Amino acid sequence: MNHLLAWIVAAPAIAAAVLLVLPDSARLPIRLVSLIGALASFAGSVVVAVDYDRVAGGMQMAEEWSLVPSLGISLKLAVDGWGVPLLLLTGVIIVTGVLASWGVTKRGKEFYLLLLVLVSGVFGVFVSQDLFVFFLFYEIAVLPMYLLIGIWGASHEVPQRGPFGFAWKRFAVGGKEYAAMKLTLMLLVCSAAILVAMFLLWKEAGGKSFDLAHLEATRFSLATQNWAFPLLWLGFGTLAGVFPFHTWSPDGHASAPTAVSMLHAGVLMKLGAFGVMRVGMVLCPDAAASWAWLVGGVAVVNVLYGALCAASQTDLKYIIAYSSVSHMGVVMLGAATLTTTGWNGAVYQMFAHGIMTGLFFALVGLVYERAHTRAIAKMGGFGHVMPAVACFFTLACLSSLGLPGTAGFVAEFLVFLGAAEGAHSWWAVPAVIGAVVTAVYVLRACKTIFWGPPPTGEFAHLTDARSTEWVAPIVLGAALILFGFWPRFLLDFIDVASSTFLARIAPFS
Amino acid sequence: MSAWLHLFTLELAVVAIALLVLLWDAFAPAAGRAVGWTTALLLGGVFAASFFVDGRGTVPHGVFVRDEWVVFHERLFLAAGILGVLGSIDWLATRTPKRQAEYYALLLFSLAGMMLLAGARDWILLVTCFELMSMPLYVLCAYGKQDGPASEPKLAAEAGLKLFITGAASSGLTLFGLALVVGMTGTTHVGGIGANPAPLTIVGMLFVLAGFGFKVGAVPFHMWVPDTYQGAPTPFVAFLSVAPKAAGLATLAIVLLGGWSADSSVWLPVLLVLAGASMVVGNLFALPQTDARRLLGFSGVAQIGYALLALGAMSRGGLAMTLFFVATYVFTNLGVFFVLHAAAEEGGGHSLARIAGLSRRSPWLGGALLVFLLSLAGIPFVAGFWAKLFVFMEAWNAGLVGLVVLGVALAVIGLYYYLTVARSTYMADGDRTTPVPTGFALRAAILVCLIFVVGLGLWPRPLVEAADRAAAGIVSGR
Amino acid sequence: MTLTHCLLLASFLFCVGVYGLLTRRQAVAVLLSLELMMNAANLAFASFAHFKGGPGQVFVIFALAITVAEVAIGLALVMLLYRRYDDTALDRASEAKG
Amino acid sequence: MNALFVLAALVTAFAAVLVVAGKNLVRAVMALALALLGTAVVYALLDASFLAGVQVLTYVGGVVTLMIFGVMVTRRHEGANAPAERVHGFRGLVIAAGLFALLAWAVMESDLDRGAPPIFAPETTRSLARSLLDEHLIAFEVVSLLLLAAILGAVVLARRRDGRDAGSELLAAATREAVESQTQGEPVEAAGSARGGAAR
Repeated sequence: MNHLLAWIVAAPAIAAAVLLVLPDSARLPIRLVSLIGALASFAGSVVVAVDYDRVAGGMQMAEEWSLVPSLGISLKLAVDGWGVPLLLLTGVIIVTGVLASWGVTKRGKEFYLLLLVLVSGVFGVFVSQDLFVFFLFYEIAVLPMYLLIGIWGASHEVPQRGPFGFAWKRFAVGGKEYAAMKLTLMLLVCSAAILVAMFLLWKEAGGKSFDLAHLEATRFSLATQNWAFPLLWLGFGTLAGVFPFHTWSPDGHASAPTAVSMLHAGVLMKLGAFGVMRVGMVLCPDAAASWAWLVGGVAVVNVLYGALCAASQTDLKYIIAYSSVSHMGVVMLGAATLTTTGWNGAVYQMFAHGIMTGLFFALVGLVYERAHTRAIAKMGGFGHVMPAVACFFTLACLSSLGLPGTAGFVAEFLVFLGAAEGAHSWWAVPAVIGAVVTAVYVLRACKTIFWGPPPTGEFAHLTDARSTEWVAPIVLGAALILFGFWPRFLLDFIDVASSTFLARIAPFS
Repeated sequence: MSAWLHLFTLELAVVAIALLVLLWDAFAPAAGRAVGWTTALLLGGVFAASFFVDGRGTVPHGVFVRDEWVVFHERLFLAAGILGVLGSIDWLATRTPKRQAEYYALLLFSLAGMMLLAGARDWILLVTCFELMSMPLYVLCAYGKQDGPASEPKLAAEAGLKLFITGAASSGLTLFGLALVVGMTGTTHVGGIGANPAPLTIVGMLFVLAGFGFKVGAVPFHMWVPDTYQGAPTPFVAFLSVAPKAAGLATLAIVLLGGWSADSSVWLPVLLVLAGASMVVGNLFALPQTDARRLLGFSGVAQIGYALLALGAMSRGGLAMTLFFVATYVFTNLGVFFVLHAAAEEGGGHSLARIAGLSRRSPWLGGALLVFLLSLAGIPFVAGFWAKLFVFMEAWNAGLVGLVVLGVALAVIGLYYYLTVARSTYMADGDRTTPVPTGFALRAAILVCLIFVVGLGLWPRPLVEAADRAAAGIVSGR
Repeated sequence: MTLTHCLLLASFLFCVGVYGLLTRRQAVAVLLSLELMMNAANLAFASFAHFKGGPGQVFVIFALAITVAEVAIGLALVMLLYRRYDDTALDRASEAKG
Repeated sequence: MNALFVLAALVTAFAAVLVVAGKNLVRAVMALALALLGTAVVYALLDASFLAGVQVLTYVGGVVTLMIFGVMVTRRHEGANAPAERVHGFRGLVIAAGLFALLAWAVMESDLDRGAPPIFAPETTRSLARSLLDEHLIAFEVVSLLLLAAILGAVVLARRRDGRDAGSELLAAATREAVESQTQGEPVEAAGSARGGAAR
């Protein structure tokens, strides 16, 4: 099939364009069109996964259109071993996300429109082989968040306390508009940093082309690399929640509506890590090696600090959001090891965490819609009234703490192994401690909410999942177990790409 | 007839339309929208004709040159003029139904001045064209004087006087500076400055530049901008905020890169300081504004800073990207002001609260405003992104790394206040829920702007190439 | 009488005009200051034309025409403002914030 | 000739200072007229007799008259003794003085008076006319458009919505005031000067 990748990227955008002409009142058609767009992309991703030649590896299914010849910008799409699992992840998350937000009634048309545009951007990032187009798609993936959170988000309901409580109130910290503005500004400041780094590289590579292959073939001077890599690391890394620039993420995730949280924590944060690895580390191998101590050190802080923050939260969404910060730390740690095992683990963790966090946010959204609260203290014994939800939540928790048999285990195991193999083997120790802390807080949250005496009063009549709400838990839960027991399937893709990219770095590390 | 009259076909046509409109009104006063639509359509005809009239050449004594540079600017100004007329039709027809023809005639005179300005290579012609462009603007600024809600006519008269005083003062500066320059060089030809390091020439040229600086609204000559934007009638501000600035930048380019490039070590630092100061002041002062028009006034100051930055690159590419930047700015800013005008028309006032909930009331208007704001902020897939990008790249290539970094940082600050406007549009709830009433002409104008902004965002190549051809007329080589 | 003297006189006139422009707050007085500036420019043109030759005088003719047009518009605006405010002091004409 | 120049220059400079320093607007306009006349004398000394003539006719005859008209129209309440309000006096002085210092420095530095007099071809009234209608023909035409635009603009601004023009409005206002002051048994001028004095 020709132009398969282009169709995957375009399908959600086309669906969005169709939405544009539909009337606001046509609720069902709007949802169906969105679902069709999402399903088309997902189906395309599956076809890509099947067609991709895992033995040959490298870039496949390439296609190219020249966009701005004078600068050497062209729309060049191709998929590599890293791209395949991430395409699959995005496809799964958007399909389940659309179904999970089936009940959005407020300005439904605009909601789905922005959601689809965002997903188009995400697909685009994973298949772009031109740095500039990569950046463009990255921006599309980031920008609609502003409106999605600002309009459909929910404000923080747990009152601000502590010594700075008054200041937080003054600036409406925790409000959805605050969260939206903070997220957008932080991410766009970082985009500016990325842009600067891009031009540094472009200029030194001759100023003729943004083609990643062309840039990879250039061995940049150490000075350029040492400027470009930190810019790229912080630029992309902020989206991946790198400490201390992670602060947008809990606010943003907690404020966002269900599907947006799923997409954002599940897929968008991966864009950041993907960017650091695919652009930062691959294009600046020397700098990546010499900065690895910092990247890895910060990643360790991420893991521990995120876990501790999550442990101290009282708002269910904030717990999940901070756990994302912690888990993205694992991804960055894997990246910083600069070993094949570590990189495989990092990409696998991207996939596993995406699925898991998507499941988490879908379930939290489901609970919130019924109980209208996210404060853990108020909940208890929900397992009696919504057993299925409780089971799936427990499954997600188990994957989160890395129980063998879940996808989370494979990923974390590979990362820790990679860390032990790599230059700074002590990283593995605090990372494992972080995993233990994770176990503590997820299990505690799970126990408080779902297990214990049956709920009384207003919560006594909560119901289990219904109709479309079943899809997200079942699909995502199944994926967690499937890829926990059968990691080969994805690792085959990932490994071939990791080895290729690492071949650029290896001689220098 | 002389052999060079055909070079002025388009300008003569514009003047002819102006006179036609005036005569029509004098002999058969027509209320309603007929005059406006006729003007717009005739201007559209002139615009179309610009693609077929193939006059290139030089007038004897070299006072006027019609080349790609002029053609590019003629089309740009004509487009701005058509949109300016379209945007005013509904407003004029409801506010001053009996006094419409003068508005269009004055607008067209100003337009003719701009079109001639682009080709002027002689100080005398340059100055007279500049005045022909500016003079009607002072009047139009105060045009809404007797109508509208309570506070508006006062503001309009005040805006007109402020614009006039700054404009006249800058003319005085320019003229005095020119006296020194022309006296020292002995020629009125712009290219005659050459390398002339006498202090008096340099002081004179700095005076001239300061005079033009007033017109484009660069810091420190920007103080009239927010007041005038706030006070003058909005459909006119749309025109005022783009066309004269484009003309002023064109003049700066002719003078600096065309005439005085030999002594660039003198003016380049000045230009760069102005560019940096404009970016800083414009972006920072826009932050606390609560009136949408004042906010856009400061944003305009900031945008001029970016354009001057590209001019400071002193290369053909830099000049081309200045043109690209200005062209996208023309369509974007026209669009923003038209939407604001539509949103505020029914009740007057342009505070940000006025546009609260606009996207609920009129989704298309809200969406258009969002697109224009994103373009001003320089977000991918709308025209403004490429504009900012190209400007920064050319400046970077010219070694102005510090200013580029400053500009990028400020662009992010700019994003904040553009998003504030977007927030009012999308997230705040207004006190009204009915769709905003907009006339057909205004909607058409907004649509055209929208098409350009989005179209150029997706496919910038044609404009890049046209701008590059145009720039080749001023700066040769790469 | 040398060119230097003439130019110093013109510069002086110009700066006096600038001073008036910056400090006077009556619209008519500002117009008067503007006239002084224009006149200074014309004097400089004419001085150069006399001592060095060149196209100074023809420029003065155009400058005069421009000045006259500006005065006409300026006075019309002043009258308009006066009708609005019953006063021509610029400070009082300050509805605009900032 | 030198003595005449010095005299004319001194008168012009002094008159210019009066224009911006005086409190009385009418006197300021008169001072401007004097400054313009002094400039006309300098023009005559500079062999620019045509310019001198034009200066007297358009400037002193036209512009100054227009100015006085403007003063009268806008100042009818306070008569001739309008207080000249002033702001930022010191700042303005510093800027103007700085500007003058810059210009004077540049003039002195440029070493203008050396070398043969007319370096470039001198202008006569004949050559002036020729260049006006030959080299600068386009600018000449543009100026005609400019004046048309200025007239049109002035009319647009001065006209009221109900069709009355500024003149009739002025007349009506003056009549009203005259009637008012007469009913109070007090001449117009006295009232004006009294109010002006109070404002001072």
